[in-house]
Amino acid sequence: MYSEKVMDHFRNPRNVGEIENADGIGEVGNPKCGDIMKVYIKVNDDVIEDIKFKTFGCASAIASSSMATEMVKGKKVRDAWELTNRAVAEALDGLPPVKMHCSLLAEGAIHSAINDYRNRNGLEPWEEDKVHKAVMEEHAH
Amino acid sequence: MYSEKVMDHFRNPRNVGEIENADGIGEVGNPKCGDIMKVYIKVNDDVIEDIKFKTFGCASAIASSSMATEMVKGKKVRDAWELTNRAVAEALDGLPPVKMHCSLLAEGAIHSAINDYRNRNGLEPWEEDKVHKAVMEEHAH
Amino acid sequence: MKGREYVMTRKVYMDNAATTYTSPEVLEEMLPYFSESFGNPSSIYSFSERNKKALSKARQQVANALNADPDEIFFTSGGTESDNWALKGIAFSHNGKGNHIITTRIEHHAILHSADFLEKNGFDVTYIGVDDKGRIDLSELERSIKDKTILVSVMFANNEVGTIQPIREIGSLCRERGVVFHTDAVQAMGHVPIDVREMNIDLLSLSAHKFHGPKGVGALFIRKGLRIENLMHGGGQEKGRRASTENVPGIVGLGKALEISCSKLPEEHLRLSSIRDRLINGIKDAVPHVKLNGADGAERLPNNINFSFIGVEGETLLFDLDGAGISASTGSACSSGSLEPSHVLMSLGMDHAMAHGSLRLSMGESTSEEDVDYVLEVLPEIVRKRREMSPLWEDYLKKLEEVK
Amino acid sequence: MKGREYVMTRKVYMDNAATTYTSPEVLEEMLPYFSESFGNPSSIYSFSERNKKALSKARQQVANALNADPDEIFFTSGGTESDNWALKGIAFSHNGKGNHIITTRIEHHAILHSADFLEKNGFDVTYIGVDDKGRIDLSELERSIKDKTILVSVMFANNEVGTIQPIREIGSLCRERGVVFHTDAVQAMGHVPIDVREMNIDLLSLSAHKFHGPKGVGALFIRKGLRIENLMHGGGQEKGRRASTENVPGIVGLGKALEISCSKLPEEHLRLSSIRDRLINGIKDAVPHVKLNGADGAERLPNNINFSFIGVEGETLLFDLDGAGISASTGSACSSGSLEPSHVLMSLGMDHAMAHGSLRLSMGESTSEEDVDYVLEVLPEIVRKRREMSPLWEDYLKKLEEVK
Ligand SMILES: Cc1ncc(COP(=O)(O)O)c(C=O)c1O
Ligand SMILES: Cc1ncc(COP(=O)(O)O)c(C=O)c1O
Repeated sequence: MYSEKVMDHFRNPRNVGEIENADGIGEVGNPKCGDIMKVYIKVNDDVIEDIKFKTFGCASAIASSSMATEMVKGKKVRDAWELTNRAVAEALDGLPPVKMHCSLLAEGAIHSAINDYRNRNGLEPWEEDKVHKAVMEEHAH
Repeated sequence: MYSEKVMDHFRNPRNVGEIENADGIGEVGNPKCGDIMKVYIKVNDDVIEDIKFKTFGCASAIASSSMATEMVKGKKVRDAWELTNRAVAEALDGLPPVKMHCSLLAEGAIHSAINDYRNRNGLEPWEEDKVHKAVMEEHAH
Repeated sequence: MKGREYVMTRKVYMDNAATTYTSPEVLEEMLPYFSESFGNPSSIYSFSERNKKALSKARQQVANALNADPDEIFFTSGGTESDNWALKGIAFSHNGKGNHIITTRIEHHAILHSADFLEKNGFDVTYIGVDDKGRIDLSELERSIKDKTILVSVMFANNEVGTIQPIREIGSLCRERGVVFHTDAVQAMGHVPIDVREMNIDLLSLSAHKFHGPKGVGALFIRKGLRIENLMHGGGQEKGRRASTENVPGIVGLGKALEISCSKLPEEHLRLSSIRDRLINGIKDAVPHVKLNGADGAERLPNNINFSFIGVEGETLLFDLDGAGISASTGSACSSGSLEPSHVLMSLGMDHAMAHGSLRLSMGESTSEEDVDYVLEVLPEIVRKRREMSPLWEDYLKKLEEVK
Repeated sequence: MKGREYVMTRKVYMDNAATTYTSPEVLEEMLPYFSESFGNPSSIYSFSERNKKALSKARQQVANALNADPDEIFFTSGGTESDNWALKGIAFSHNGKGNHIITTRIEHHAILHSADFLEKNGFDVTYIGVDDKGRIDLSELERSIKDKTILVSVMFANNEVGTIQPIREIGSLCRERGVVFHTDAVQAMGHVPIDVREMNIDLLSLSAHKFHGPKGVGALFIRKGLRIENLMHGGGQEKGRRASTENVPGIVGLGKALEISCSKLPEEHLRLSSIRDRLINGIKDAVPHVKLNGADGAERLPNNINFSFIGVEGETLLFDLDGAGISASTGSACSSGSLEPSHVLMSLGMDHAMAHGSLRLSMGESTSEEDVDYVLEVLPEIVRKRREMSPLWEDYLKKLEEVK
């Protein structure tokens, strides 16, 4: 059902936890669809210096959170924003079609944390593209 | 499916054949229902001295013909008339429900031969009872 | 009667069209899935991994046999379920478009009685007739297609007389007219080459126990994109189209058996056709006044023989043959014990007496030349003896005399 | 995560409600009917004699288990087919009397999706609710029966939470009101005593693979004299009520497995109930903030456990348990992989998060005390670790703090 990579990130998730005094916090999903993702970021010099997450959800939701946080850690904020769910799924060697929304959730949680950070710093939040928006509305917290 | 007795009378049918110059000949059934029975009798002193049959039909039709002819051979004509299909079926240790009509056919063929004999001798033919009549009409030749 | 002297001297199974043994090789393949790898293939734990793979493999094996895609193969409980699903599934999903269904008079009861059910529930069914060899008339089929026609169902090969229909032609006709085409290939599968793409087949039924797979498992091929209502409603198995916990050993057996049959098909087709023709000619030579029912040569299943013996009733023959160790059948097995003569033989234009006097001998991979010799040794004598005591035969001979 | 350290140390199968292994004793009984005694039981030749006897014996075994008559037992391809047959068969044969059917919200999808199909085709369905333990309200059922009601279908025991319904009471109510009563006993059969006479059951579904018989075979009990339309139309098998060549090995296996289960029932009921309660109490003791779903004691199947673990999602638990060699399930197996939480748990009044966090452990004849020990060793740690990374758990703890 799942790739080795998914199972690895599910069994040994990277970046689990919270960041005290985070610069941005994002949370997406809701209990109804069975997935909730919370992401904390520490930003320094426009770079995501640290990132942590907590996730309630299925194996692919946890693996996607783990992989997505790994992929944006150390990246510039804008580059982190550009991370697509497709890239996350690919890095995990694929996800079953019914589980693709998990990777979108991970993308969404990171976006949400980034916009929280931008808000706190008096910056205009960035806009989600349409596809993403539609899915996120469905999973609105 | 069939009793040993049925299979014995089917495999080794008694009284098969024709009687030349028979005193009575009866035939019942039709090809549509898949059973035809023809009975020849030789009557002497109001006794059925000899009886032969030919049957086209399933195993139980052949066994019923064989058993019924055995049972009336040597009997008075009136006693032969009284032979019921039930008695034939019982003598065969039973017949499957869907095959009960075969024993009725045997009874009918004998009746038909007896009435032919009575006709030839200027006697009033005997009347069939109602049940028998109904079945025979269905299988009318 | 002399029938008895043959008792138990030899066992010859000539009823492969009714059912076949599960070949030991196939059973071997099935065994691990009963008590060891028994997990529910819909589960996510690793214990079910092997079962999931086994299902995929079987699906691929069936797809290969039909030139289909594995996604187009759905496992069922047998030919009957596949037939019921095809008819009712199309009826209840296409009733927006129309309510007219076309089939033939010589279909298996799984089709005919499903059609009866649909007729009782608002559908209209046209039954195409056949000629004296059992072949449908393509132009009658063509004329029968109306705007409201949603389905044409014509069997690939007949189970009683073995006649093979012009499936490719029917397929193109249906494609042209935009009508869904189903074929009941229960008898044909494993005996003649089938290609659902080339033949434009939309739905195809098959049953494992007809080609040395286990009983109680079959499949329905459903062309990709075709809308069809479920027959078995329930869980999400078979991509949500056929509910019920998968019969893993059965499905594994079906796949394996079909793979083996198809690999042997060309040589078995030759071998069986030649055995068949030897037996046909042998019977014709040894028994006067017989009629071969069905078509000849390539238009006939290589393993089917069906004769009518004037003056002799079918069940009688079966019992006498059984006494001699030969298993055969008359008409379709399921109608044995009924008073009705075979609807197939009647549709071929046969009279009642002849229809009641039919015998089907169906061969298979285990049928040998010696089996044929044995049937030829036993059968003529049985027919002779039974004719001797038949009033119909007597009448027939008299009529022959009169003609002379 | 530490889950990995348990990998392969032990294999514990706790998904007997999904499917069970075919017991070797049962398989042994089936084997002769694949390749040796393979004849069509509807044939008249002596070669099929043994098969006919085998079918009769199996029918008698099932009849014995239910206190029914062998004439009232009809073999099918599984629980799903039996359920589909009961619902659709009564619907399409009693539509002269009425079009109203009553069932419950917590039925298996085989019932619910058959009911959907009937709703699309002119029938009216009422779904009775259940309380927080999964028990239906008899007075709600009583109030729902109308003049047009033709069928009440209430499952004997639920597949997810194990709640046993008051079948005897439902039976008398239906009898009083002249409504046909069907029960899906797929989960109950072999685990609790069933008597169709005493309980006034008109139709009952069962499936062999739930009590150590083979997959792909089941049965429907149909009370003598009850009119019901066929689901599988075709040949004359099963006294003309269920067409298709009989799955002889499967049916033999079903009969044998049921006979064995019933003979062991009293002692296994005691043994499993005690194991179940030890495991339930063990989990409650070792894991804080859990909720047992379903009823207690005699109102619960002896082999079913269903817990919700606040803050932990079900699939996560399954994978972690799988990593430790334990096979379990969450909700019904067929809905795994879907986004929908179990309709059963939602009907019990549970919120979404809790419904998503359920775990079913279902035991069977092979479950030992050591298996329970092992689960108790592994599960609490898994829950602890997953809660540590759950935002829902974090919220839950915060709310607990606030309350204090
Ligand atoms: C209550 C209930 N009904 C019906 C079924 C369907 O049985 P099967 O999968 O054998 O068709 C199941 C099991 O899956 C069940 O638990
Ligand atoms: C042409 C045809 N269709 C359908 C069937 C039904 O198959 P099954 O008995 O496996 O359900 C059969 C065989 O009995 C058949 O010969």
